[in-house]
Amino acid sequence: MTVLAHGADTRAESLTTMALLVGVGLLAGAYGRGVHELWRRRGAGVVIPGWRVVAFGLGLLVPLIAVTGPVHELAEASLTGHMSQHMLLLVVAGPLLGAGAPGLPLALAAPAALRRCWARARVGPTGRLLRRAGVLAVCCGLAQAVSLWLWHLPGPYTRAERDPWIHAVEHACFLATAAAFWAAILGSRRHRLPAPLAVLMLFASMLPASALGAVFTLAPQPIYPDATDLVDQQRAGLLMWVPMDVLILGAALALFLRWFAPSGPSTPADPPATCRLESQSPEPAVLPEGAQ
Amino acid sequence: MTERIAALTAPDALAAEQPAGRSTGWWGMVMLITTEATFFAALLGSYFYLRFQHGGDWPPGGIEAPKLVKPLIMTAVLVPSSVPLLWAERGIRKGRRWRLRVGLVATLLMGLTFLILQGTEYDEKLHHFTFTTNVYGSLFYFITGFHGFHVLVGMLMTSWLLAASAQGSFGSRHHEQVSVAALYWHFVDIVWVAILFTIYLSPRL
Amino acid sequence: MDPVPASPARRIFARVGRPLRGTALPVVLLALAACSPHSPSALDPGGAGASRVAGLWWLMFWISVVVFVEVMAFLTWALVFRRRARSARRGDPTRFVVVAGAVLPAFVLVAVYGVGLRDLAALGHGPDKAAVTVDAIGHKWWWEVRYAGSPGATANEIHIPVGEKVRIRLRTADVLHSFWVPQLMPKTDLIAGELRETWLRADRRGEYRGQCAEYCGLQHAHMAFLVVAQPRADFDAWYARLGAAAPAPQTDDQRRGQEAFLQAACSSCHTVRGTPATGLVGPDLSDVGARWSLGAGALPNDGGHLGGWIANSQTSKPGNAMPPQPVPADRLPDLIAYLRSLR
Amino acid sequence: MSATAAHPLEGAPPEAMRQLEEHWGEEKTFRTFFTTVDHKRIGRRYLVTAGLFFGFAGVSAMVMRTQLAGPEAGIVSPQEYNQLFTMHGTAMIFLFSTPMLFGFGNFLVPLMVGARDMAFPRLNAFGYWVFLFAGLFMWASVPAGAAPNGGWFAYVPLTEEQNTPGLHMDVYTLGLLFLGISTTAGSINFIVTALKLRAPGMSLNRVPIFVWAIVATSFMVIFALPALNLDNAMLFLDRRFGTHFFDPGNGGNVLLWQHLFWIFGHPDVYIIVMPALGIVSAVLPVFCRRAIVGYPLIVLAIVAIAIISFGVWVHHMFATGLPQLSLSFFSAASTIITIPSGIQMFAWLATMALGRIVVRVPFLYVVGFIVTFVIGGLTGVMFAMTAFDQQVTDSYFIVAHFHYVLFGGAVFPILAAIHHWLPKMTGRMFNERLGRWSFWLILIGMNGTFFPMHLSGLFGMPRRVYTYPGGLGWTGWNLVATLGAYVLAVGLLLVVANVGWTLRRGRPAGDNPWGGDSLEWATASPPRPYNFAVLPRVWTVHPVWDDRTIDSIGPGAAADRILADGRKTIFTSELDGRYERVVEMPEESLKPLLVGVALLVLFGCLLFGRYWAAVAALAVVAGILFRWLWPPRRTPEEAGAVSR
Ligand code: HEA
Ligand code: HEA
Ligand code: CUA
Ligand SMILES: [Cu+2]
Repeated sequence: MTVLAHGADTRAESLTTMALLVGVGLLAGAYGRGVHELWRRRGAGVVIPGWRVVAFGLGLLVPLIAVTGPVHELAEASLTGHMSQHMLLLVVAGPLLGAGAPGLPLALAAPAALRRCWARARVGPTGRLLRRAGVLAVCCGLAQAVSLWLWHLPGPYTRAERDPWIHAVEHACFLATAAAFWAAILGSRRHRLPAPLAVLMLFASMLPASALGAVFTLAPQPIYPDATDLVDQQRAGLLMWVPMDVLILGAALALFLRWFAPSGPSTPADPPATCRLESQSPEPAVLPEGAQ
Repeated sequence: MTERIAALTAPDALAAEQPAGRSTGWWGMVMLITTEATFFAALLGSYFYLRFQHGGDWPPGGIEAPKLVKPLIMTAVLVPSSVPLLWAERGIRKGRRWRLRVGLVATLLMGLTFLILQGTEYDEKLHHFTFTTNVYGSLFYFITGFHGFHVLVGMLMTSWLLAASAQGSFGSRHHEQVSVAALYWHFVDIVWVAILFTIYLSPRL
Repeated sequence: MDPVPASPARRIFARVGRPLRGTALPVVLLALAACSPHSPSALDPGGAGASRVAGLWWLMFWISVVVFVEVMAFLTWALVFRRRARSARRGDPTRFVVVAGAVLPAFVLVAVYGVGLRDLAALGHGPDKAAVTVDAIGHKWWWEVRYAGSPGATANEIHIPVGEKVRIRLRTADVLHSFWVPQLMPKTDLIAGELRETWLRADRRGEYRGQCAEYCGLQHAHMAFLVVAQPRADFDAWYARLGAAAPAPQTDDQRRGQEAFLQAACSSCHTVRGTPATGLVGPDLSDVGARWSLGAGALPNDGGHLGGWIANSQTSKPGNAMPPQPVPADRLPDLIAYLRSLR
Repeated sequence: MSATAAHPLEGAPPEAMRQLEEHWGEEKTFRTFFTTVDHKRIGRRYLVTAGLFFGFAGVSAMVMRTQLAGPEAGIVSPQEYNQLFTMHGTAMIFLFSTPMLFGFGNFLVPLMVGARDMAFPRLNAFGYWVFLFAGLFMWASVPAGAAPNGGWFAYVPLTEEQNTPGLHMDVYTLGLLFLGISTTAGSINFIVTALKLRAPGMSLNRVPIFVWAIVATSFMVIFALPALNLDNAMLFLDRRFGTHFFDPGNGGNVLLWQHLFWIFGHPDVYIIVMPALGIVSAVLPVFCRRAIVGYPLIVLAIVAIAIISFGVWVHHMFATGLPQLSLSFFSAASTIITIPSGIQMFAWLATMALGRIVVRVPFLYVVGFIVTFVIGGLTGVMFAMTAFDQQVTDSYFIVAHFHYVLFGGAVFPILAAIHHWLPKMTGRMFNERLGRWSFWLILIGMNGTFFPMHLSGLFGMPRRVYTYPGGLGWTGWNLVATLGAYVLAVGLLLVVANVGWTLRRGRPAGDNPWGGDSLEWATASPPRPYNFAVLPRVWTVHPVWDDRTIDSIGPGAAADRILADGRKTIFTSELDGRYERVVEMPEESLKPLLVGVALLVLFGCLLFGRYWAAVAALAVVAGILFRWLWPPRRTPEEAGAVSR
């Protein structure tokens, strides 16, 4: 879409790619170290089960796919491509990273000084408030909504288009807020919302995202100055709208069912032939002939 | 059989002296806030909808984008006003009534300052455009005015707490109404941030 | 009076339910519809858009019949055999519920959705380059009709050549309206402040009744119009007349009528091309004598009703914008004669 | 096992019973009529008031049908007709369906979850008064000739000042804003009641489906109603103060109204139907004499509908010319929403197929519901296909659809509920024969009224026309519909007559005439003011079919579930229903009524443009609320103060 920007500084671009690689590498290393530490102390797969590790690993791969290769090309070419990039980060990488329950391992891997700070912050009054699953989830949800809206306003969006560094910050924002939000939904049991609340939270977080999608899809003019293709914009809007909704609906229902079904309805062993509390004369006084 | 009956009719409350769990008041307020938040979300959503449906210059009709200094000052007044309230609430949990009163007064004063600043802001703006000028004017005054009304309601609640605390109703055992009213105030604060973003920052973005 | 050949016979039995011809139900339905040969029935399509939708309808209709019968069969079975059964059965047949209530419907729905999408795309496929472009402008409560490239205007009547996709541009002068010709094309709303587009293609000649389908106030009931599909040659002739001046009065009473028209308040609201009457409030009257109705479907267009309409249109279409006209009783016949001559 | 083993009222010792009676009982005096906070009285009032509004709206419909019986009829003028159908739709949706179902919720939810009242009894009373006043506020406009006339969804710009001058649409906007207060208050109350006041042991997966439905509905209200309120507030400002939200000439946008309206409006139709489906799930197992099939699936379906219904609103705007791409999305979403309905439908069918069916009037209405709702649902799915919808939207085909789902989906279950719970509410049994007559008349009349509308719609008849020309193939069908409507009206009047008969002549019904499964059947008919002498303990979804629960309210229950020393009930934990603590419930009070009256004055002043008086009324509201919530004076020790 913007030929101008990306032709100009391929250098900046390769630098951001390197930054990304370094970031992903650092995260992977830290997470791995934390998990290793945990498994060593508490037994493999105990605190952080294997599937969470896998999820986190996959989650780290996604941004690599999203900002390089064909997806990148697509993103350069059209708004739709660009939105698919965002969606990869928000609805694929986010839940995967969140499911990795990265809080504990990353904290463990941090340098001692940082860890001390962290521990102090955790027990302080604000820390305790923020650590409540509900508060945490609301904050992360808000942060995700705000970053979603902020980066899609014409100003920040075009600036990100022009400057690879800003673009990188944008992506980092999406990734971080989405991961944090999903960690509150799918993360470790201690920091996770109870399922019914998670369903509500998911629903509430769906609204601003859908609204943004709606604005894109329904706008009669191009929203960004240098994009002119209306159909492209509509497709982009729908891309923002549909996958998010579908993912959230699926996640909400799955969470709910998982929470609800196993404990199951405890039906009485025998549906009683007559109920003990039944009145003496269940037959109505008058019954039409042959009504039975 | 008698054993079974005894088991089924036995007490449930096992010396649960301390009130456990959330109160109905808390849940009621959370639900009220949820629905109000949805209202604001719909309102701000309508703002963006109208903006992008309108296309072209925004704000339209030669109205200049709002200046930032005053709203930032207002933010600096309103958002921190939650802090004395938190402090007051924490105080009354420990039974410190003076902290409650001082905190409430501080919050009230900050809220009042906010409203006064908003008044002066209107005073300036009304020279340039009113709510009948065009849709931007309508949106601007409706959104900020509606929020201002919420601040007013929040202040009424705070004054109510203050009055009730003067009568001596609150202490470490009875402070539910304080926490519930405080929730509302925090909500009004957070909404302001969203409005700041929408009305004041987004036209520049 | 009719600019087109006599109203076409509706080949009801032949046309409708084509995908499932030979089955009894559509025939019955249509026989019922056929109470009136003039029914603007969506099941009796006369053009491309509507016949697609009619096909979709019959598909969904039969699926619905199957689903309904299935549910009823279940219900009846239970009511017959489980009533006064000795005891209730145990078990929680969750799998049955999921399969019958979710999985099977999902298959059906996906299929129908596919067909529906195809039809939606077809409806959206307007003319790439239309030979005829019509502007239909909704007013409370009548349709102003203009043709791109022609200075003329008419009201409540749209002439189109048979077999061609005609582009229709829709605007409203006041509130929302909706453009609907059941036999030709589904609806498109007229949105205040915006421009909408649709198209029409009639595959057989004839008159197709259309009506405003969005509630637009007091006289929403009387906001009908007629689409007249005619062979290209007839259309061209009609089109040529549209651009020309209205016919000059021929007889004395017509001449007196014109005078009265121009002197009275009429001309401040109505236009008659080629005369000093250029009002824009009401419909252009240059061809009023040839139109199918008065007041957008409120009254048949004949001398008697025209007189009544002029004297006080508020009795037959209360609330319309035309105030009662104090035309002296002796001038009224002249006025009628003049207006009837405009065709 | 003797049938009289544990009469529900015998669980508490006589002394405790006397105390309960003293703390909860209220004499039926003139004063307590206005001050009561008893959820059962309030619930009954909701039902009667909503029934009254149903009658008004029904009579409007009968006038409309009479006008439409033949072409070019002149029974009513266009002005009158337009007011009639607007008030008919508005009242049926806002003043009848939801309040009626909320009435059942009010009566039943505390009983079903085993509590002594709603979580906020005074708020409950307040909600009723506001509903009553808002309803009267709107209906009063009819004799005044100033009734709303813009259709129940009041599209702009028709409803703007320049196109509809006069009070008509101000009555609409203000009336709905006023009513919204009641609906929101009621919803919050339901949610909190269901979260905190459930009987010990009633974890969320043992909550009756009806309660689930009411709670999901309430959540939908919480999230959907603000959109309508915002819409109405903006329209009011546009009309009265010259703002430009919907004025395209000044940057506004007319479609904004539609988006906001339907973001509310679509969830609203499920707000109406969901408690009704809950009623079906409550009635059906009783008459099939077995547990409902697929309880978790049904609850899941309820949650799914609640979520999806927020994503389909544009299907009401398919003809507005929005981008095709977005239409196909909404088309898909509207298609998907049928699946949860299908799950529920087949769960009911399976329950019937495995049950031992006992046919009584409530069950008949459930059968009527299934027949009609499936038809309505199937036409709904047809609209989900955009191309077809564009053809039939705003035609009588739509009118047919929504009456099938509204009458079939909501009114039939409401009728089932009336018959099912009338014995509980009044302690008397209705007349079965009369009930069957009314059922058949209603079933036939309903289909006779609304089935022909499918045809007239397909044959091109638009809705909201006060008359139509003959000779278009519509006349016969309209006549049939009108005749059907008369049959229907007779059937409904028989229901009213049956209720009257029950009240005066009905045979005593006993506590559990149907052998029902949920907790409301484990107490007296009609229930005592405190509902349960012993608050029950719950182990299953069908507690009354469970011996343990019956024993838990039998003789010898521990005092912590009797709580006779005051107006008290129990809080349990939100998710798993563990006993938390005992709480005091508020006494009756006049303040809810006073706030209601002050609000009525407020909205009246707004309507007539007396804005300063409105501000004064608002101050009065605030003042009363100030007193209402005023905490009791406590000594520092009581309050737990450690410093000044
Ligand atoms: C109680 C109210 C209620 C209910 C439950 C529904 C249910 C549904 N409605 Fe309806 N609807 C209304 C009330 C309701 N509606 C109203 C009031 C309007 C008009 C407002 C106005 O304009 O004034 C309207 C209008 C309306 C429209 C807009 C029409 C228009 O204006 O152009 C659409 C379009 O998609 C629609 C769709 C649906 C669908 C898909 C369902 C589905 O939920 C139905 C699902 C149920 C079933 C399908 C039956 C049971 C299922 C099975 C037996 C399984 C097997 C089924 C299949 C394989 C298909 N409805
Ligand atoms: C729950 C909703 C509901 C219900 C039950 C009904 C019931 C009926 N409806 Fe209505 N209808 C709507 C919701 C509903 N409707 C809506 C939303 C619209 C759209 C409005 C719009 O376009 O804006 C509409 C529109 C509508 C139209 C289209 C008008 C038009 O477009 O021009 C018609 C036309 O025939 C109609 C007819 C009827 C009839 C004959 C009944 C009958 O079933 C009514 C039968 C009832 C009675 C005859 C009353 C009986 C009396 C009693 C029971 C006494 C009770 C008294 C006490 C308890 C004291 N309705
Ligand atoms: Cu124009 Cu209805
Ligand atoms: Cu809908």
